[in-house]
Amino acid sequence: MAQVPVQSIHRDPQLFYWILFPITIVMILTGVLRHYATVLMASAPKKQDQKATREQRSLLHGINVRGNHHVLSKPSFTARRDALITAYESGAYLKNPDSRGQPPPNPMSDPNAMEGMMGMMKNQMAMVIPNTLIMSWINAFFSGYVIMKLPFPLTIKFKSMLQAGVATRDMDPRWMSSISWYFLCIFGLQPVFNFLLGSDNAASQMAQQMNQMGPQGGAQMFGPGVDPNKQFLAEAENLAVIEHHSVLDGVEQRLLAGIKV
Amino acid sequence: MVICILASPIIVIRSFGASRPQAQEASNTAMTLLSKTITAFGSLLLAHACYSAREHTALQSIRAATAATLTSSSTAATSLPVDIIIETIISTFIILLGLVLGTRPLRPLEWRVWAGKIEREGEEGFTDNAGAVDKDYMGNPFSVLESRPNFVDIRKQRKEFAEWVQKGDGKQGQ
Amino acid sequence: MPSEQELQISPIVQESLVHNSRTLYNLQSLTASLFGVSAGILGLESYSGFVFYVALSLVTAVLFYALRVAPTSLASGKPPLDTSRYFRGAYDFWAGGLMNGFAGFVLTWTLFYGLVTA
Amino acid sequence: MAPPILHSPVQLSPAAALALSQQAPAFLRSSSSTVSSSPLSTLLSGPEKSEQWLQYENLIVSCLRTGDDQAAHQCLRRLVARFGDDNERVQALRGLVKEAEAQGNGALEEVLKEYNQILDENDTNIPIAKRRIALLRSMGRLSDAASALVQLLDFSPTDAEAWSELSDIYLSQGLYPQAIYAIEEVLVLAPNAWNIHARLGELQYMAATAPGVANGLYQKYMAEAVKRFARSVELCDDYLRGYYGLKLVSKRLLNDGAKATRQTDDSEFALPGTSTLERLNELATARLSEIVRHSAASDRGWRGYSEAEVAAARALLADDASAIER
Repeated sequence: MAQVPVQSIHRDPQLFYWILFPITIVMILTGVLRHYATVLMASAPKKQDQKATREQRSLLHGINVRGNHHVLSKPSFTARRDALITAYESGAYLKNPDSRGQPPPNPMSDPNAMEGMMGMMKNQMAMVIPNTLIMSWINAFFSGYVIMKLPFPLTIKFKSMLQAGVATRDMDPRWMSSISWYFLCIFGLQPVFNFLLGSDNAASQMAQQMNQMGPQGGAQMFGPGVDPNKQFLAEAENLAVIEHHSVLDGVEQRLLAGIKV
Repeated sequence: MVICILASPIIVIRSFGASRPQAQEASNTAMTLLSKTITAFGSLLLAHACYSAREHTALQSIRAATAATLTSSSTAATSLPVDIIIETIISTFIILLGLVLGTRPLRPLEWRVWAGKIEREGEEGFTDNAGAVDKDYMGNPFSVLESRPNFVDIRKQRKEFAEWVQKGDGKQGQ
Repeated sequence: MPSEQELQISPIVQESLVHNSRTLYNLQSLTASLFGVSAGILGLESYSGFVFYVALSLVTAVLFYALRVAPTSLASGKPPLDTSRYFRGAYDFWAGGLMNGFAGFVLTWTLFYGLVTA
Repeated sequence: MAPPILHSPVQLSPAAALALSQQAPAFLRSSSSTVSSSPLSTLLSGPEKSEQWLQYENLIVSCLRTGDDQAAHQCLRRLVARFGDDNERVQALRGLVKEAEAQGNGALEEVLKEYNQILDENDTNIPIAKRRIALLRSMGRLSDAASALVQLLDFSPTDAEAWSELSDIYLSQGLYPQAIYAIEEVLVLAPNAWNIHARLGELQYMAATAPGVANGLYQKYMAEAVKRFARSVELCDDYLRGYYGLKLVSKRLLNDGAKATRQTDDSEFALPGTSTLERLNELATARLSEIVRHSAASDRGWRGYSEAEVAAARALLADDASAIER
């Protein structure tokens, strides 16, 4: 393509005061608002009765023993393993032992399952609503003109996105309308949010999710629609299959070799 | 012109965690006085460079407009006078130095080294460069397993303390 | 990467790893914005701007290594330019900053480019 | 005014506890008494710090310990104002205050009745359950405390603190195997806790040297004690308690090396050979003397050790030296 002549349009410096900074400030404030909104909306953990905690923690205990089996000596590990396997298979820790056979409650009807899903929905809402609001606000007030020139050239197909309101075909795509400044701010403001709100805040997560779109987490333990009895049996099996090696084997030789006197 | 003066403090404010009351404790860098002054000086220099660059391009575009020779504006970088370029680069390095000095001391990764540091140095090993002990330092995290605060036998401790005071008085008394 | 067995024998402290990577991340995003400002002031165009950013990010990593990592890491007998005492993986120590600071760099670069070179 | 410490003040020396509780009045005045006098002040006062409430809790424990009950009540009122009455930890703290001020057994029974009544309403209230066990123990009813603790651990087996308390109760009753079992449970929950490894080594050493223990059992306990101390030192450089235990155990094994070491079956740990024992003993002595030398001169970076530990190490080295002269 022929070297496009360098287009320089004289712009009124006032543009910055009334466009750039309001958008940036509004975005920073909505980020902070979103962070505190998600913090407030986070529902307190629900009180569980003793049986439910007993069931969960007994399984966690089994998983711990399997995970950290290397810390135990062989006799103590084998003693624990046999005790746990018999308890899991006999269903000693089940919340309601009589319901071993039936399939798990349907998550939709199960009341506490709804609680978990509502929580996730709230977070999604907190992400999406402010986003659309700002976009429509910008399109309503700040469209139809170009405010700044990008320091680096862009391909033509960005033009339709970045110069949405500006109906000129041959304009160099480097010229930016305010909506493109909004896109820049979504990703660029992450360091500012990390700075203002500490690094694991909701505002920056939204941006990270935007560019990652990772798959949702794997199967939840104890989540809705999971049959505890099956989990216990699976855990018993895992425990049985562990071949034990202790971290204590040869610890003296390692010590004498490692630490110089 | 007001703009660029206003714009550069954004950098200054963002690097000065402590000065803003609302700055989240988790992210503010506990800078010593030294790194703050270095960053402040660098920021001033940068603001000045930004101001003069701004003036220069404004002047140049006016002169270009009056002389009606639109072809003269080659790429902006080369036409910037060399003193502004040098000033910008120097101020960038000064702020860079200030920011790096402002980072909190790192903590060892290996368990052996980290545990040794806790046991050997206690609180001194975990101070930020301003000397204050880090907020999340709590000694050996597993010592709570031995001291068991939830099971504290307060009556025994009160008795021991009373005896210690008498013994203490007894000793000071002689 | 150390095998699962070695990790059991000499484990890694997660809390220090989080503390170190957060410190580095904050520094990298701050310095990236700083480089955006100076690139904008200098009015650098596309490729020279990116080269400027990459070069200075590397300088930051070297400076950070020299001031924060080297004194204690060399004292404890680690080879020079080795960051294993504080960070897992040399790649994301030296080049990791490029990616996570990039958005901040582009933002400040565009802002100051528009401000200064009109 | 340095803010009161954040980690639990329970194991503080009396002098430090006194100093901490004397800070209480100043700390109470400095932080706002009412939670939110005006909405504007809460808006401007910035996000509430979680450490502040932790400091209140620690202050209560130290003030009760030093007898400054009035300040303790004030802190408790603040906590109740902030977290309300039904918060489990606040209830436990109120029980603690009542326990501290109870005069004589009658009042203690009263407090115990109260705990039982709270537990009947809500049996998953772990802080209150723990307070009840601590009260039973301080009233000397060890067996009730042990059974209550076993029942608590049945429904919450992942509570390392409770396992550690159970081990301590068994130890005070002299039941070494159970105590060792309980500490191993703590290790399962915190596999890299170097002080727990040292604790397990100490328990095994006590079990082995208890009067009237069979020779086979003696070998088994001593073998694992050596390994536990070695592991605790491997997990933490210059760990004085680990080296102290290592030296104690290896010295004792060297002394009675004469007795034939019975060949244990392979699943158990075999006693290390005399050569490794000597090298371990020599290593422990060298490191201990280095630690003692550094902390005596309180060099920079060596001030973390407590005086009592350093004195004990010095004593062990001294009688080791005298043993060599004899």
